[in-house]
Amino acid sequence: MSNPSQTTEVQDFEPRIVAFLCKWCSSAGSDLAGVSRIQYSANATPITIPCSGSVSPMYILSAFNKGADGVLISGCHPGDCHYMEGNYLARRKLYLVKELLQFIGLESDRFRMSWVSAAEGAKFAEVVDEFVEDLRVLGPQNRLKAER
Amino acid sequence: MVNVEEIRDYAAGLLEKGEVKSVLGFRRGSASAFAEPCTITNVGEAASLVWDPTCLNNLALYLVKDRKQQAVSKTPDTRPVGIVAKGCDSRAIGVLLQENYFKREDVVVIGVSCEGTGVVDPRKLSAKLKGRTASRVTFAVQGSTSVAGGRTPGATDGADGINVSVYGDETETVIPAREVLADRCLECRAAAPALNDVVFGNTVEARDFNEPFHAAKEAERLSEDERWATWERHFDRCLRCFACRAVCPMCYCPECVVDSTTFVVTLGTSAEEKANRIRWCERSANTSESAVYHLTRAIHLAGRCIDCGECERVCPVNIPLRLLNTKLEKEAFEMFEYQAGHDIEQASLLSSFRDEDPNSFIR
Amino acid sequence: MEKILRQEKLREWVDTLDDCEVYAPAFADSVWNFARVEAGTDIDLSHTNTIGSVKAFTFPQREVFFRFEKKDGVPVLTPTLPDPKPTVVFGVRPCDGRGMPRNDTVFNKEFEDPYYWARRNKLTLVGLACNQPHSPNCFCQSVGGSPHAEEGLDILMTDLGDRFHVKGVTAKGVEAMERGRDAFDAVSDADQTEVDKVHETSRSYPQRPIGDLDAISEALRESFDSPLWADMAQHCIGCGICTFLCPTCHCFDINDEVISPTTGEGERVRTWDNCQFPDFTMHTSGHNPRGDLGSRLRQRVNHKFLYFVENHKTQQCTGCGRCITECPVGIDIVAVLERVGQS
Amino acid sequence: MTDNIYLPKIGRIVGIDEETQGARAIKTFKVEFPNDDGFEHDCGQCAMLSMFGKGESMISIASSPLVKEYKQFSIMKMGRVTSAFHAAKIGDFIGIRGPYGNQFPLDDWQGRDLVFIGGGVGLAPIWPVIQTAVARREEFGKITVFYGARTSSDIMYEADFERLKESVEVQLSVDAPEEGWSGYTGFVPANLMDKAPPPDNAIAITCGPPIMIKFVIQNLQALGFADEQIYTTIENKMKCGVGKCGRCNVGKDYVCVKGPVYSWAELKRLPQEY
Repeated sequence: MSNPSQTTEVQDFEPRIVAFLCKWCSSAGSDLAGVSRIQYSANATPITIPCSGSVSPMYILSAFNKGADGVLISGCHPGDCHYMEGNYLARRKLYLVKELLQFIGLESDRFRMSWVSAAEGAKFAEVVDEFVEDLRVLGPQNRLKAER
Repeated sequence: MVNVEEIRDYAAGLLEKGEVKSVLGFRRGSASAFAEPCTITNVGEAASLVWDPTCLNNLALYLVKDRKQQAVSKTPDTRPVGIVAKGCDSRAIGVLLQENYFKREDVVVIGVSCEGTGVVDPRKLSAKLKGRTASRVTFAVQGSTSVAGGRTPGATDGADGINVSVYGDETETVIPAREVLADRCLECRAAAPALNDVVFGNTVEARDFNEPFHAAKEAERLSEDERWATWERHFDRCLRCFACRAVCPMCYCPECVVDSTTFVVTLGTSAEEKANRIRWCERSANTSESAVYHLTRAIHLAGRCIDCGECERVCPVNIPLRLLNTKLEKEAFEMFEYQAGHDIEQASLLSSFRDEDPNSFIR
Repeated sequence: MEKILRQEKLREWVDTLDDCEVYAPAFADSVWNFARVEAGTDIDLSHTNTIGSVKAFTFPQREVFFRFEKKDGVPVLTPTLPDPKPTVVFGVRPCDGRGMPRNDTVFNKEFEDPYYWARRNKLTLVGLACNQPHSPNCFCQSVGGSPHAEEGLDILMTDLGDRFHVKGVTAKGVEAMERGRDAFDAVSDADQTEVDKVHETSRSYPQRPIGDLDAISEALRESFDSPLWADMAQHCIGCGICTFLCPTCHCFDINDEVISPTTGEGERVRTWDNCQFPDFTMHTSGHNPRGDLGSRLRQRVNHKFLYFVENHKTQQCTGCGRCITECPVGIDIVAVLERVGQS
Repeated sequence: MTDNIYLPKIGRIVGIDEETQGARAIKTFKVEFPNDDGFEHDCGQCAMLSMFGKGESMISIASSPLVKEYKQFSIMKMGRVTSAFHAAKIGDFIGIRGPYGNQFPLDDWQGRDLVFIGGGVGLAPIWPVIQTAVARREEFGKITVFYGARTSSDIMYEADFERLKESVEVQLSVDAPEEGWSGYTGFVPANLMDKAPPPDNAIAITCGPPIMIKFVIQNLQALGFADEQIYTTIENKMKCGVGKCGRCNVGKDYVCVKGPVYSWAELKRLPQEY
């Protein structure tokens, strides 16, 4: 079948990012970036989640399976979790996910985590922009993408 | 060295005194020189128990199975179960206790120390025998390589290697243990079961094989592209027979999140529940779907895998699945000072954290 | 047609099949499996038996039946019938060869399966006789086969050390031999004597006995409700190894794989399925006619030694022994039959 | 090139009737073949219906073989595919392949009394037989139709029943009667015993929930029906519909090919695997 990301010329390549954003911080941070008229890449599809600790590794694997070029998970800074410790649990769990993905040879730049508070609209924009630039260099993600 | 007669006597004693309803152990199989699991329920059957380097299975799986049967039985038999357990198997029991799958008093752990050796990897043995098939595999005992000549008290199992005979030629060849032991045994840090009600055999501290996590560390050394080339090949040839999951004592979920073959449906399950169930990966055995399956399984076992190596042993196409698990256990150990199955009181790896957990990977 | 092929001429013959995809056993990741033979490489026929059976050439693990999409609100279906190049598989053991006509029966009986036949019609099987059993679990002779059975094969090769005896069994096989005719020599009387002797010797090795197959079928019929099944399946873990490796197990599942929920694009896909999985027979209501491992083991054994016999007058087992050797917990179909027979 | 047995024909839903509501709702769908590639079927046969993207489900063809313009299916909401059907609207497209399975041997029953006993959605598989028997009314003796539902509002094909009463005896029952219910109150097997149709020269055809079938057969035997005089249908999980995928077998029989219609005499010889 035709695979859009494979047939696209690399220079036209627009990375697709799935961004899981904590509703208490990063989601608001991304909104702030928007209302502050900060210019940043529109490549991220945001999915608001209750807490970075609620991210199942399956979400990440599923996003890659469905063709995401990069997956971003963004939560509250350590100490700021609305549920006290969700982001600490996320940090440990997602560290292991990151290690596992690297271990099987997925390009390490494709999975990223950030702490972005509701006030850090500019940081959110930076995180996304940097991610997009790094993914542009890597090109389309084909390793875990479904072959349908 | 382990005297199998003592195991038999102990098992018979448990059954005779009615302390257990059954004993899980190993017996000679009909199919090959390798032992097979057995469940004995009367004293007379205890004589069929064996202990040798072909006792590969992690029998803790059948404790889980027993628990599941009890859950659906109208008249569950809740008496304890005796189980012959190697070091790794006892750690599996430890994790199940930690997770409250059953209680300590539900199980009588008949510990068996692998001493200075372990169990055989059938593929390594087969390669070593150049296609011939082993008819008999025993521990070579230090100071007494001949089994027929009787065993020397105080001797250690396996330090001299593994005795192997092949079909059609009953002369025994001693193969150095290092060459035929399963990888997990070469990397084993606790060959004697720490969790036990009784232990047969000695604890051997100096096991001169591989460092812990050796194979995972080797695999890490490859470049990113080499790693992917390797794992792509592995995922690609996966048959999705689910033997790795079926054989794992930690994969006890009644319903596995990644596939439909175990979807639990009762007469009360609504049409909506059935219709709306997420298919995280498809049933097709291709690289992408098998990757989702294996990676999900690996993550679900993080901090729970006690490295019995069963997943890797049973894989018919020899995918080194153990690497995924030991990689994560290596991280757990190095970054979080966590060892699965070592402390049944500790909080699980993923339900705990420390302030000093790695943070530098986060932007 | 019978010929002699010197070991060093094997490649010369294979090279004449240049418009075909050639497969042969290869040892990779510590297992023998069929792999594509790249042009100009040698074939290693020193294998025992491949871990996967030859069935995957006609019944792949994943077969897309058709693609579906919506155009102007109307579903449009595009069938994806395979159109493979002619495919020649070397090193097929006679047990796998005998599996093929059994699968032909299944995919041909009331309704012809076009996906299976699109692949099957392009397939040539080059067998290799077993000069000795490669596993103590071999039992081809106990189920009506032999280490040099020709059934299902297009060509049978017999290893005579420095050379092969090569026999064209079917027209397709003879044609493949004709193409490489320059590589072959005539069969001398001495060659014939030797091949006969090798075959005779190969039959003389002890194999796992089953006994009277009719009596086994009868015993299975009588044992349907026997408590033996639960007992024999006591340690079964319910994985798919036995059936997925089997040369004659053909059960499958059909699912829709959605590519885009927004456009309604997707594929209808056949994948291997397995009578040992709990959901295999489970009704949507949750009711399961074979809800326990004992009844599933019974189904596997009965299918091969009772139902298939009743429907097609032959066993659906060719004695390759894979299900025995690879079972993680020692479930042994020959021992199962023995116990049922004795009960 | 042979026909592709896995490639469905396209059907269009032209009518939807809500038969019953609740957790196990039943809807009846009328399906036409917009490409004029429809097929003929016999009484008792099934078809594999698709909702593309959801999958396939084997459903009894509930319309009479004499009706050529459309096929009718009564579908209970049970899982992924059937829920998709229940969410469908008139004009929606489905996939349909078939017909599959055997048929009720109606021709063998000429001159005999016919007793139909249905419960719930189990009326659907025997409905085409009833319709055909009525259309060929003079070929048969007395025809009686027993049918039971939970409440009067759960009675399927209600309008058709009114017409049916003109030519055959109809015995309706409900488990939970409302005010004004004039039929029998109680379960179908009890109603059957109450009316006690004579077994002489009669054939009984039953379909419904497994527990109902079990008691209906017990009661038919008590009334003197021989095993050869009792017919029912069985169901098992199916995927291919063409005797290959290996899951619907009862003993040596693949129900999708050899079934779903069995006489009790035949069924007794098969193992209990359904």
